Amino acid sequence: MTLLSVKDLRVTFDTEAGVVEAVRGVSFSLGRERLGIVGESGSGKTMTGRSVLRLIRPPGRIAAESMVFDGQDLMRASEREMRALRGKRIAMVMQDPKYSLNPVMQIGAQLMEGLRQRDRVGRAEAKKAAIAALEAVQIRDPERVMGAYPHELSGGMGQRVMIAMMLIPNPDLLIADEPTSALDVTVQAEVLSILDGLVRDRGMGLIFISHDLRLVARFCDRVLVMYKGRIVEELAARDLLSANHPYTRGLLDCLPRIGGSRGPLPGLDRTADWAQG
Amino acid sequence: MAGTMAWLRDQNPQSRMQARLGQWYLGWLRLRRNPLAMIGLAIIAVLLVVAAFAPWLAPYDPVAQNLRGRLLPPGTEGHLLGTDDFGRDILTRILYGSRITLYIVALVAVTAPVVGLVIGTVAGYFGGWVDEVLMRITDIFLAFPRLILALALVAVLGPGIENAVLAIALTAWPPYARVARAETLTVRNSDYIAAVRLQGAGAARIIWGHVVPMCLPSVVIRVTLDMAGVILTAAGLGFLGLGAQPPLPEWGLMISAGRKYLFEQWWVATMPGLAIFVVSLGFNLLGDGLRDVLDPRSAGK
Amino acid sequence: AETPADTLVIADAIDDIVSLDPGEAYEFSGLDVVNNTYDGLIELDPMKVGELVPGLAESWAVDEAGTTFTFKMKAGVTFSSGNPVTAEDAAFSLQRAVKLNKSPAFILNQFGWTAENVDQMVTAEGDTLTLKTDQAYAPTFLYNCLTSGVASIVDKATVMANEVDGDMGNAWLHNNSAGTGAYVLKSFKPNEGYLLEARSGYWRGDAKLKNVFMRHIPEAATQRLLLEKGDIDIARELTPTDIEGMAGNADVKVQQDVGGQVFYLSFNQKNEAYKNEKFLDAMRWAIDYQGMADTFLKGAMVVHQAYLPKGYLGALEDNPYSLDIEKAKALIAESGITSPKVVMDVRNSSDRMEMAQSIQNTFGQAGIEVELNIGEGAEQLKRYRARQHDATLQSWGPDYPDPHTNASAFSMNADNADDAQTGGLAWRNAYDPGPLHQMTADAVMERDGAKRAAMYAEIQQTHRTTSPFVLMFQIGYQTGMRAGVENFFTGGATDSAAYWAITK
Amino acid sequence: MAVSFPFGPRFKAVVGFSVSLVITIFGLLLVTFIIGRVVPIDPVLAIVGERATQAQIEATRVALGLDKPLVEQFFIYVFNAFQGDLGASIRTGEPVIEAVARHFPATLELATLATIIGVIAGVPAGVLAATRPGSIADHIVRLVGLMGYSMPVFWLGLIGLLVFYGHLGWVGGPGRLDAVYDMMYDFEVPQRSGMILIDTALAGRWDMFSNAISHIILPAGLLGYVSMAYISRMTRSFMMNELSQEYITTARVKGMPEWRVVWVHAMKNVAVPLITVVALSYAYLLEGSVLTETIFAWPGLGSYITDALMVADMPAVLGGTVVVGLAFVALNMVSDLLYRLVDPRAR
Amino acid sequence: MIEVCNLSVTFQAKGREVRAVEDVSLSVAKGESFGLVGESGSGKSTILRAICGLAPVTAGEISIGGQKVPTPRGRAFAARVQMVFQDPYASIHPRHTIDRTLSEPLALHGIGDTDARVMQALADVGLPTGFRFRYPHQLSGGQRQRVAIARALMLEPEVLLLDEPTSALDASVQAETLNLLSRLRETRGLTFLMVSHDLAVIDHMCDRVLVMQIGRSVEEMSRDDLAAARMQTAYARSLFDASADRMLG
Ligand SMILES: Nc1ncnc2c1ncn2[C@@H]1O[C@H](COP(=O)(O)OP(=O)(O)OP(=O)(O)O)[C@@H](O)[C@H]1O
Ligand SMILES: Nc1ncnc2c1ncn2[C@@H]1O[C@H](COP(=O)(O)OP(=O)(O)OP(=O)(O)O)[C@@H](O)[C@H]1O
Ligand SMILES: [Mg+2]
Ligand SMILES: [Mg+2]
Repeated sequence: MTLLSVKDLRVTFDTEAGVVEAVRGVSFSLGRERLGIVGESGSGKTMTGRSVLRLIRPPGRIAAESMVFDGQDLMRASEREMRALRGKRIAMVMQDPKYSLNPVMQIGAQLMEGLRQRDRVGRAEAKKAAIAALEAVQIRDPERVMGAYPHELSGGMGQRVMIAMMLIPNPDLLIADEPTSALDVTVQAEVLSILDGLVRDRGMGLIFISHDLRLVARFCDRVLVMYKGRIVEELAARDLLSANHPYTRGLLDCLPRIGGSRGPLPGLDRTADWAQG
Repeated sequence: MAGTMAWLRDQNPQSRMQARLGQWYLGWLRLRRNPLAMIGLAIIAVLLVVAAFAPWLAPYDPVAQNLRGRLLPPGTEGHLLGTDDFGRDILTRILYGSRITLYIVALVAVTAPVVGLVIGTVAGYFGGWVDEVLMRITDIFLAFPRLILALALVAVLGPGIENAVLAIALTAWPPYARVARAETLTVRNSDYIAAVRLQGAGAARIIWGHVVPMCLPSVVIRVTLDMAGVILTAAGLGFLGLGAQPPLPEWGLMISAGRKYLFEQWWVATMPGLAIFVVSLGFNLLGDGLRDVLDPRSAGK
Repeated sequence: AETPADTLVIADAIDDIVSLDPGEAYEFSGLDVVNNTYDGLIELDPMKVGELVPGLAESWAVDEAGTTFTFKMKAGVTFSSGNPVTAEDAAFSLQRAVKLNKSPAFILNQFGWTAENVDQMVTAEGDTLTLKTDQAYAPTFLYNCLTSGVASIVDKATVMANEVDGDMGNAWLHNNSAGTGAYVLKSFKPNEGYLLEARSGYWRGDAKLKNVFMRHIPEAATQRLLLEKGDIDIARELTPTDIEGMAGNADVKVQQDVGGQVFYLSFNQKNEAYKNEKFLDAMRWAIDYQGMADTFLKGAMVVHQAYLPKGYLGALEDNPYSLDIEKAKALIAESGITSPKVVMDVRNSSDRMEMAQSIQNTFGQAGIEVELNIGEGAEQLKRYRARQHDATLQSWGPDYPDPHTNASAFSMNADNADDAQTGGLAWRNAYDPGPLHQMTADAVMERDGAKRAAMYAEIQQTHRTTSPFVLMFQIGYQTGMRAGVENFFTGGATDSAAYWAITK
Repeated sequence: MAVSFPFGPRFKAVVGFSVSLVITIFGLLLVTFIIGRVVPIDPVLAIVGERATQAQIEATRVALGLDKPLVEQFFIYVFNAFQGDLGASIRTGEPVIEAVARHFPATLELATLATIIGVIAGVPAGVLAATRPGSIADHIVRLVGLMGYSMPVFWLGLIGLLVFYGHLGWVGGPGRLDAVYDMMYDFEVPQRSGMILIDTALAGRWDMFSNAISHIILPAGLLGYVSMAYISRMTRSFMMNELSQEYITTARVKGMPEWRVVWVHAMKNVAVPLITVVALSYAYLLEGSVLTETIFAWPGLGSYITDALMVADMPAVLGGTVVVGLAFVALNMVSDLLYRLVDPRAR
Repeated sequence: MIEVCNLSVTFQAKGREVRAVEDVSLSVAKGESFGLVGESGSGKSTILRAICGLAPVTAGEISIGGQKVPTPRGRAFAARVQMVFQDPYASIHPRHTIDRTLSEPLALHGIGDTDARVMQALADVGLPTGFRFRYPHQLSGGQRQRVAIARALMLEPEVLLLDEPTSALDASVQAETLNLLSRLRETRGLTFLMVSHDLAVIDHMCDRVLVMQIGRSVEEMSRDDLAAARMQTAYARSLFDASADRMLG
């Protein structure tokens, strides 16, 4: 069944240099599955993810024919209704943990905030939930981390805290924006298996944003490939590595590999037809 | 005209000059969108024009007295803004006074920020004991009530407008030094500074060529915002007999002379007060607008 | 808000107070307090201007030789402590003032009294006080000097009880009073104000109002507002503008008096040009005396062209000079001085700067260029005392109510050498008064009052036409007060303010 | 390997801080001393007056110790200063430290109230403007703020006095109290702090308290406006900066209501630089806004120093200046400590 | 060409001591390309910065071309060794035009013929000459990194220190940049000391690799050993395994 369906999503920015169209007519739908979004930097992945939460800051504007989450059209929902959904039912792991955590609040407070403020959960109980969440993302000394400030954490720890924070309320839909880019390869696998478990066992929907095509190919069920705000290709993840679209191909081929040839790496041909318009 | 614009907006300028002018033009475009800043700019432009053409604009001699026609209210035949206690035309004096105000503002604006920049960047760049010493000195100067420090300096140098300006400048630099230092601290460990150091550049060159340009916007913004304070401080010194000397039509001096007539002949002090207010507001509006244009944080990427 | 019915609230600038010890107080505001908390042997009666009346002495006499004066003390007068006033107290008070040797001590020292000999020169026996002088001065000279604050009688027992380190109670008297006056000092805070409380049993009859509360409010505009709102009863620092502005208000009234200060312009005769009589005369005709007095100085200054203020023995009443640019130009032409230039030192107070600007303007019309050198008072005084000025705009206040005070300053100069350092005004301007010096010295010894007055008149006539001094104004007091306030005396040119007769 | 030093880095910081504090105070004294000596106003002449003889002048010079070598004079000055003796005023003969002790509370009271007004009005105004950039509210806040910056304050004070006291009678006039209360204050209220509002409240004299309020409200409101102008504008720019940070989006992602996003998440970060701003504006008010004090006949330190300046009473000027400087340094210290308290990165 | 012997670097940060590099030795032959890998914070950048005199050397020796490096490094050093930084957004002065950035080293070393050299440098890194008077904010990340490389080459050094020159870049731009670096190395005979956390990148670019972990060197191996997964230590193997998907194809 569809959890989220997006039709003709557009995100525009009015800037000095004129109107920038960050997302131009993106449509997709998502069930209780793992949907990957890949594409080069600036292709509109983050903006697409944020649009679902309607959290694009001015001067950005969102327009869409419809954006239905669990039977509710998000485009027509009031700000109040959106707030009820955010965090609780739709959560998003932010891209850069260094800037996405409040620098003057203790990690514990930030973790428990949702429970305490929204769900009116008692302090002790909230703390227990927060520690459990930290343990779930492989943080070794959760008590200490609870009392720490963001600047005292490494990038990888920050990213895990971010994930824990978003998973605490058990959302129905999780948008994860490059959730593992700062993680050591070993921890990365752990985190992915947690996300995987949630989708499988709880039927959570997952939008997994990444520029790492190989990772997405391994981890996701379906993949959207974005270029300059459009979806150039939508395909099953297992087909990704054998994709035929020249853009997708280009993204794959330009990565060096261990033991590969040392000749020049193939680049993207941006003069081709698909790259225009 | 259109050609000039296109030339200015060219993404690939052909010369340093074009690049710089293009930058200025972009800034100007951004500034132009801010109506308040444009009002400020207009006020300052008017100030400049008035100062330049005071003798042609003013209907009377600014110092000639006429005790029979003293304290005439605004709107009296021939005296748009009335006359003061010596029967001098207030409009005329305000027009001439703009020259003095501009002179003071200009002199302070070219001295204090330079001193502050040098001290602040040097302290910030070198750190350690250099920083410690320079910042202690800055603190000491900062801790002094401005007027008293200015008095002492004028007392040493002798009264007069240039010395008053110098005194203001010398008391005005510590905040600039602080701003510049703070900015330097954020810059000095950046990779682009490391890169020039790696190319063998010396401290002086790094500070002047690479650190100062980064501090300049914050300092420029502060300077425009401080001008109102400079005008008022100059007026205060004039009042103490240490700034402009009578019968010069300096606005602050005019206010202090007109103070005792405020309740009956309100215009004597109010008109120069309004002049100060308007000009200060002009500088403030412009400074506020410049902040949006120049501040690297708000300018964005 | 209304002031309390039994309290008089006054606003004034009292930042000049250095001390409230009568042996030390020397400034206008301080002497006002002394006048209301102490009395002297001889008093000036606020009701009868210029007349000497008995104070704590009932009667007095001088011997043939003119060097021994005897005073018989009034009986039954008490200090605020309750102690009776005796000749012993009187002798102690004068001896104390001489021995303290504070600023006003010179008034007494003029009679040959020094810290060493004053115990012999001033003696008490029973109810009689005997004063000896070193020369036969005009008796009026001594009597006038005895009316000044420094000759106030203090309560010996109380003062000595509060002595610290041999200061004869000086420190204690900064904040307390020990006199016979209508009021006692309850509190004093420099630059903020003081509170006087009436005592019972004042020998002139108890004060009408229980308290006098003085608030230091330097800003004239503020004083005016307070007065009009009824928050104060008397405002003493009003400007002509404020007076004009209050004209329509029936709740307030203005009392006009003259004070003792005179304002003058003087030229340093070390500059040869200022020895040129024609040039000096030209400048006298190039000042708009009346114009200033009628406009921005209205009520604050009265035109007065001789150095003895009105109210003094021998004061001149006429004002021969007025603005006459043509005459001034002609005189300059005659003088042979070409493109004359004057550098005028002016203090940074607003009335003086206004005067200076007016003079600058009219001098300019007459062809004399004026450069103003505006500065802080003490700094300018230093230049003046060192004879470094070119010209200066100054004021002079008499030290005691006798003509000699001004005459000695303006028309005596025993030694015109740079290192003589006599400090007199004539010396400061390098002015050699010639025969006027001796005439002034003689006048102070003249025992006939009427003759003495005539001598001063003659001296001043010559002085104002030949000296490098241009006397311009005598200060005026304009006191604003609530309509109900009666009997406030500012003290005029010779005395200090009196509060005890005031009703409201 | 961690070095186990009993006091640790915090102790080192405290020592460094104290050393720099002492240096600053010493520098302050040095500069005031130098000013006192280079000003060509002779304190002796100012004391003895116009009529003094040369002998009296010399005697006074010796009495003041001005005949000693400069270095010796300086050390005497410092020595005395550290014992709380800043010399005696030339005008009044009163020890400067006593005069300052009387005048400072008045300034402190005014400056504190003004700062409170400035913060209470300025912070919400700045936040309002920052959360709706470009709106009418934003423009009004900016303009009102800029006007406060550009206004000749004493002029506004005179007008305010004329209107609110003169014409409308809504507030008390110049001075800290009506004359009636002013007389009583010295005798009937124990002066614990020298600040009338506090002393009368402690003594339960509410009649006097409300009278004091009616007097202080206008000057404090005026200075509060100026301080509000500064604070609102800085708050606005800090807040806008914070609101554009990613962690704000994170808070919104969590579904936090807007008030919480602004007043808790952003405000905690805004508070960090704002502390310095408030301290600075407080310090400038403590320096005494001389003209306001003069107009409102407020017996504060600012007008004390300026009055002294006018008559070249250098010991009073310099003594007052040292105290103001110390207040400034102390405030800096407090704001520094607060800064460390609210910003975990600075600890 | 580059000799680093028993290098240790210790930072004093807020009273704490951070031992960023401990007892690391390496040597790079002339014309060789040497790689440094390891997880974040393992001290890779610090080694490069220490060579350039931008980090405090507490022990050990550094020599270039057989000579011990002087402190401060001075102009002669600058002419031999240059560095390209990790973040192209932070390593170019935001208020200088590209022209100024590129001509600065020439001015510093008193080299004339500025115009021609700047144009040539732009051409060498494949930037259109029209970009000469642009400001950095008018360039993309990849273009900036090219400018940074051009700047490093202005003085025609023999050694280039590369601190993760592509980690801030997109995959496709990374490819372009790596190609550019390879080409330049070939044509100019440069010696590279390159840092990356991406084994694949290192493998693509370098002849030999040093694996680092928390400030210490763990294992040095040749490219062939790496490709053949012949590593001795567990840490190096875990790194390799985690990067295994790089080999998928
Ligand atoms: N405030 C803004 N003003 C103008 N353009 C913007 C703004 N924010 C984003 N954009 C544009 O929107 C486009 C899409 O950005 P987005 O952050 O979604 O990219 P992304 O695919 O997430 O890239 P990355 O992999 O670097 O995170 C970019 O081209 C960017 O230039
Ligand atoms: N200036 C400094 N002051 C204090 N510690 C520092 C400083 N620079 C680096 N460090 C510390 O030194 C250690 C090594 O840092 P370095 O930057 O060399 O790591 P890296 O291997 O380059 O990591 P990355 O892959 O994240 O760039 C880190 O723990 C870091 O926190
Ligand atoms: Mg993104
Ligand atoms: Mg690194």
